[in-house]
Amino acid sequence: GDGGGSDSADDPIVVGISLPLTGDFSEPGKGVQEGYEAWAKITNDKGGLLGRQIELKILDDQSNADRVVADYEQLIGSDKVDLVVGPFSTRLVVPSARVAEEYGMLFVEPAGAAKEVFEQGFKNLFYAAPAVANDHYNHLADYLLALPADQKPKTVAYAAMDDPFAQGTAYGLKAKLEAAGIRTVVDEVYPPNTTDFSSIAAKIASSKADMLVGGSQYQDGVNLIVALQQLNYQPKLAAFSGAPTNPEFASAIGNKTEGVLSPTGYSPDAPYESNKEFVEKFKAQFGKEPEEDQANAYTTGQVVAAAVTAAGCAEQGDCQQKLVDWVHGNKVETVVGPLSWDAAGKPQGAHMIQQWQGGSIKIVLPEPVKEAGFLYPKPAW
Amino acid sequence: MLLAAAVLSFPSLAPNPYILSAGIVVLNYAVLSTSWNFVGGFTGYISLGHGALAGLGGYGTALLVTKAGLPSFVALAVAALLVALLAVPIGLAALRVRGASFVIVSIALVLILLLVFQSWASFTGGSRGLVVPRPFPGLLRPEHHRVFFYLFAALLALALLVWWVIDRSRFGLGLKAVREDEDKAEALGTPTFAYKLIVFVISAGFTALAGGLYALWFGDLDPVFQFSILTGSYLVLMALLGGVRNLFGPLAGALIVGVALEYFKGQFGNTPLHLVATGLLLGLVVMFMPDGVLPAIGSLFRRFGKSEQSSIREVTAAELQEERKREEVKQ
Amino acid sequence: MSLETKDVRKAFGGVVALDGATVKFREGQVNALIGPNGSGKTTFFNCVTGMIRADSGQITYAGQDITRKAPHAIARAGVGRTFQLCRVFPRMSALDNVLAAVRPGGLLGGLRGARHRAEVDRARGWLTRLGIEHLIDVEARNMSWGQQKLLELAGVLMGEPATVLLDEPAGGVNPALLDRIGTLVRELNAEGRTFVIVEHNMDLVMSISDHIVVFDRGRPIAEGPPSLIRTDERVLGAYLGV
Amino acid sequence: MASEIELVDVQAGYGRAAPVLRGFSVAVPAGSVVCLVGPNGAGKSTVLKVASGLLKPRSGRILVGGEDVTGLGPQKMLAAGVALVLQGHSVFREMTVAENVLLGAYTLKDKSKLAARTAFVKELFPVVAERWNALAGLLSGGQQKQVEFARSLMVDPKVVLLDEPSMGLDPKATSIIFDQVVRMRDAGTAVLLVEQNARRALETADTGCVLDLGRVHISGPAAELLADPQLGELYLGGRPAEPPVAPKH
Amino acid sequence: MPSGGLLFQSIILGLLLGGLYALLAAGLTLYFGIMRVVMIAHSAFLILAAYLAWWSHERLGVDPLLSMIVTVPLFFGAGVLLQRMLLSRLRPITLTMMSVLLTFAIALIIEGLLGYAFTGTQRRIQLGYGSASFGLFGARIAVVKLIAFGLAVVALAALYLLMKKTTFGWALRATIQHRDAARLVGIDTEKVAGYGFGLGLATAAIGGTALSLDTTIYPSLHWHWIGPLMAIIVVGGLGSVPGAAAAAVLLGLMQSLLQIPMGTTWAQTIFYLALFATLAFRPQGFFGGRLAQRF
Ligand SMILES: Nc1ncnc2c1ncn2[C@@H]1O[C@H](COP(=O)(O)OP(=O)(O)OP(=O)(O)O)[C@@H](O)[C@H]1O
Ligand SMILES: Nc1ncnc2c1ncn2[C@@H]1O[C@H](COP(=O)(O)OP(=O)(O)OP(=O)(O)O)[C@@H](O)[C@H]1O
Ligand SMILES: CC(C)C[C@H](N)C(=O)O
Ligand SMILES: [Mg+2]
Ligand SMILES: [Mg+2]
Repeated sequence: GDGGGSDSADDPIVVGISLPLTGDFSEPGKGVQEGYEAWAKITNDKGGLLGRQIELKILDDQSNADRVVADYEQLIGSDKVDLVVGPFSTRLVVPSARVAEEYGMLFVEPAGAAKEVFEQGFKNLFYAAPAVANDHYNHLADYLLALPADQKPKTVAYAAMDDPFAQGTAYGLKAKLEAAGIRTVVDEVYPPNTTDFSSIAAKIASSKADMLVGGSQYQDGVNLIVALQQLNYQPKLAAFSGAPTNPEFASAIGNKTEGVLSPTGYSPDAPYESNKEFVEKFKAQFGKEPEEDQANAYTTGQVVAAAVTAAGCAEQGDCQQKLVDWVHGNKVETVVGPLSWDAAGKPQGAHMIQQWQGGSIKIVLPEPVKEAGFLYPKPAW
Repeated sequence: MLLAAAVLSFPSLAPNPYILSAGIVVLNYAVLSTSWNFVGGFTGYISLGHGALAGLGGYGTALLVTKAGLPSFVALAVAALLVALLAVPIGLAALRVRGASFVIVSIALVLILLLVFQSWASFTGGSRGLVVPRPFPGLLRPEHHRVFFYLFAALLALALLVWWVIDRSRFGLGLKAVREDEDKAEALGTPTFAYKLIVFVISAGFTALAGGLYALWFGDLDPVFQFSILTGSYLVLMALLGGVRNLFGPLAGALIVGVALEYFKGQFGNTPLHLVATGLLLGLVVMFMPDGVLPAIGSLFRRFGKSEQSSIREVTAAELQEERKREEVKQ
Repeated sequence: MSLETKDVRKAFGGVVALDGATVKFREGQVNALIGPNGSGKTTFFNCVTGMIRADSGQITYAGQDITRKAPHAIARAGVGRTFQLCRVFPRMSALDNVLAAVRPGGLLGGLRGARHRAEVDRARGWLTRLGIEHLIDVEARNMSWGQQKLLELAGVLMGEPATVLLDEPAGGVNPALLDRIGTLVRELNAEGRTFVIVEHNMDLVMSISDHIVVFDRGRPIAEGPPSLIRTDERVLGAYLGV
Repeated sequence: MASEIELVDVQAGYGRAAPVLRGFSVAVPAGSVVCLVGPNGAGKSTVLKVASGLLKPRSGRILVGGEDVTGLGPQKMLAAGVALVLQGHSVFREMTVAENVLLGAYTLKDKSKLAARTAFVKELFPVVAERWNALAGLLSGGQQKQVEFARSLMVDPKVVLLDEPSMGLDPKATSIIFDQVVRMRDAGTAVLLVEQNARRALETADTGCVLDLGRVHISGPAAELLADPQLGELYLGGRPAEPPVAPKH
Repeated sequence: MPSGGLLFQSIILGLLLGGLYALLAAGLTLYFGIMRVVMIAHSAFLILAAYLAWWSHERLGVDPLLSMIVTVPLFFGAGVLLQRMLLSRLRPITLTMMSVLLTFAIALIIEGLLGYAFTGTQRRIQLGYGSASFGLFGARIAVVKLIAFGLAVVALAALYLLMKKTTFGWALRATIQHRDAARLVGIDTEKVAGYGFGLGLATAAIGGTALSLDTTIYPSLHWHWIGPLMAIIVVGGLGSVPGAAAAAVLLGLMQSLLQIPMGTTWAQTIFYLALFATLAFRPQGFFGGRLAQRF
């Protein structure tokens, strides 16, 4: 973009993004990139926003919090982009949101799910997904607590990555189960770079817990499951955040997936109107079905687009406040359903629960959207 | 002089706040690598762990602001003092060993602090990170940058001044003797351990100041980035690249590496090849300019001058004796 | 300043390097310490200067117990030494090598400029007296063996120690120069400095020393003036080997 | 008789600095000892480094047994029959005396000779036998020199270059070394000896050669040099003591 | 108080882990103790080998163990080249320090290239026998862990014999201790030093393959390994292969047992605590010896 002032009709709208294309978060980071690219292409194919084409300017922050700040600094201060949207992962969202905030920019983000994001007093931030991390398992908790007393799991083992998002999911569930008197027998936290899970697995296995809850991103979940399989541990229920929704999950754990649970904010089969278009065009563009990360990025784009269309402007300066105000006051229809936010930018929905059954992952909770019945206890893996 | 003028006029010349913030990052690197050079340059103890000291400064400042409610800059000073104090036991342990063992200890320092700051979440915020309140809450971001630019410049000037004073002093000569041969220095009456410890503490203090100032400017702390070997090694790279025996070596190195990192990022933005480029740069320096850029330039100029002198005497023993005899007669 | 040791023992594993060495060096004299290879002379120096810690025994200097003092403290008390496998600061010029021996007094003394005019002159003086003034700007690692040996000696003398311990000052030094070093030692001794010299060059030892201590297997077996030592049978048997 | 080793008009130096050897020539016939003396820093060690292949000469030639071997490295030189014992200390410090001595026979093809030679050096230097399994770096200075010398005796080269072999040795060991030099000469070896123990060395040597400023200052039969009073004063250290060089500042 | 079963299981896991540590530390010991080179890039080479094993399994469908047929000689050659072309050109006085930086640079380059070739995604070999295990007195032993342990034992024994029993080992040590003197006894120092380095890297090839059997790999994983490995070689006594092996097994065992009461993160601190304890009480290491400075 060449200066925020000019918004002549043939000037593209430049959207600045920093993404972890290398480093720890590179894999989900690429998913997010695809989502943004899909959004730009689909929107542009339909004539763009306010009649202007969308142009993405993507920088790589190397999964590094220092870099992500420098990137947004550059995008806003030097490249003078018209809009910015968020990077991947809570760890990078928090510092980058501050830059946007201090330049007065609207900041919709696809991956700052942990509650910390909403405790910073940001006024311009919005998380474009149905629920924050702590609420991901709400439907599962409801289901378990409604079981008859003799079927309810009595003991649970928790293992969570030391990461705001992963811990948020596991501990959200833990708080609810503990409150209902379900005992915690193992509570392990491991650093993000852990690769050897045999000791944690040994602890879990020896506790013989009825249920296992893993607060995982992806690979850590896989490693934990393999280590548990090596020790021949067979829980009645196993739930993991992140990992099981990944396309490579099944083969990674030797296809012994039957019964594994996972929360998700997105399903390609969801009935929302824009989702059909998204899935179809995404497939055409990338030759595969979109995943949660792609969908979240796409959702982010949808929210921004809605605000821009409503406010009738897209540039730095006063326009940004108009956009922020609009998002605060309105509900947006997205590929993950209708979204609205509280004052801190926290979405107000809940995640669905999926379960691996017969070699594919199906939505089992909540009742109204389920694709299959809940399998409990889960078969041996 | 020229340099000072260039640094001071930078904020008004910087075309946009981003360039200014990049300038701050480079200045921060310059302060850090100059601080590193107190230990690395004088005593030859290569520490890959200075990133940890900066991290401690940052976390110290942040915790003093958030937990103890101290005003930002008081917290900064107190944190730097605390880190300097903490450097005494660290130095007592680490400086006992030389050479490669010291390198390993310094790496261990980073890793152990990383583990502590990650695990001790109730105090440090763990991997959730820690948010540092803004010292000047009312300030707009460009203004904020400008203020911090001058603060970093002042800190750099102070660090350079102290380095210069030590460099030309007897204390400095003693430190250099430690670098060359510690036992010999000791035998000549240099209290080598005390010297090393003092300079380590000074270095730690400056490093912590830089780290704390950075925390105040940046606002977010994450243990993974505060306690990283990579940061520590960038400092070494910069100091080495510029020339560790040179007052302005680390500064020059910070400029070159800082700009190079930006450039590589621009060139190879979407691939990890920027790591390769950094690695190659470091490798080239080690192989071809082990004394640094500034000395390399210096010797280039000298080579255009006269050729190196032989250390061999130019007079025969007989002539020498004649000469001596004459001198004796004179006396 | 008299240097005395009482029953000093030092064993390295099974090897007893010092076996109850009780020695008294005369103040204000040129003392020599001789003995066959491996008789413990260097170990003795190392214990006296604190570079290694004796297993037992006591070392006193000028009436002060220095047995457990740090090497630099002993050096500051006035004991300077050279090393047998000579040690210089390889990447420092001859001038800096010598200047490094200047001991700053106190903290502020440490901040004084290292190249103080008077000291540079003094350093140059020492280099000249040892015949290596032409090397003043040469880095020590680029010097020949003998040049390094002389440089080390210059450095130690620059520190103006009251007692000078020299470990084989003649090793590898040109004989013509050696005569001058001998003269130098006598002159400095006349100024009041005490010397303890470990040396295998008997001509030098006999010509410059007032008092000789002979070591064998970690303890003194004889001592006295050169005239006496030259004819002592134990010495002839253990050391001179005639 | 043809010289076993000959250096012809050698120029050599370190790095980019001005040359240390400025047209130096020497020849050592088989079965003779040539002794090189000269002030510190005259270039004696440099001569030996060039002759052994450690330092490549800038110009000039090196002949061994009449063959031009200029520019060969130390390994090839050893194969050609030239061995050097370095000045200062060059034991392998963190290896045992045994390993040090046996490494001396690294190039020995005929391993059957090993036992005999080991026994020989053990007898020659008792300390080698006594401390056979001790780390060499822990020996005293003189003991290390003895181990080094013992190491060099494990092979029998045609040319032996010795750089101050007696430095740091007690009188007994010094005598052993000089005896050994004589034995080598008698066995037909060419010995190029650098010594600061100049009078003793010249007494053993056939030819003396005074090096100064990187050139041959004077050379001739050892006995003649010894007798020259002026040379004595300048290079060999004279009995008559000089008047004190009084620094009165 | 943990149950007896958990304790026994943890001891087994600790021993298996310690064996792997021992192998991974062996190469470091070689460069560091014998050649005075601080080889920061060793763990980067480990990861590289692990990637090659992964790649041959993933793309060529061969068992990762077979990849060693190629990687071991390849790494040996790479080590020789590395030594000849780079490390041997460093000045001897500053070798230790400069080698830190040079090998650091190499580590960055390897990490970058791995990231370029395979992306930053975490990878894991999916083996048919990946989760197979058998019981032993109530504990379970995973087959892959046992294979890795076996590799470690064989490689270490071979290395030890090579260093102690052959003249090559002697020549290598001599070369490092006094290069000129080594040349003068007829050792081809260039070649010997190169081979020594090659040997170290060959152990990295074996170690990396063993590693790849049962763990996730990603390009920056080597940073995670370098700390514990460095600690192991210091505790074991720089330069002593048996010392490093003993320290590795001991620390592996302690880490595994400490995880029961302390959790994963804190248990890792045992490496650094052991490191500091070693330096404070026995700087020459607890198992191997090293020459003290002589005057
Ligand atoms: N650090 C050490 N470890 C083991 N043994 C040692 C150590 N230092 C000295 N020794 C042994 O102690 C004895 C005395 O050695 P020292 O160096 O004192 O002898 P010296 O009298 O100086 O001999 P020289 O005339 O050869 O220099 C020798 O046998 C030596 O091997
Ligand atoms: N490695 C080196 N680099 C540069 N110059 C050197 C080096 N070694 C020696 N020199 C210089 O070369 C000259 C000759 O040195 P060399 O070692 O040959 O002398 P030398 O005659 O053996 O003296 P000494 O009797 O002291 O051993 C000296 O002036 C010395 O300063
Ligand atoms: C649901 C995910 C996209 C959230 C993300 N993993 C985070 O760390 O916050
Ligand atoms: Mg001695
Ligand atoms: Mg010499």
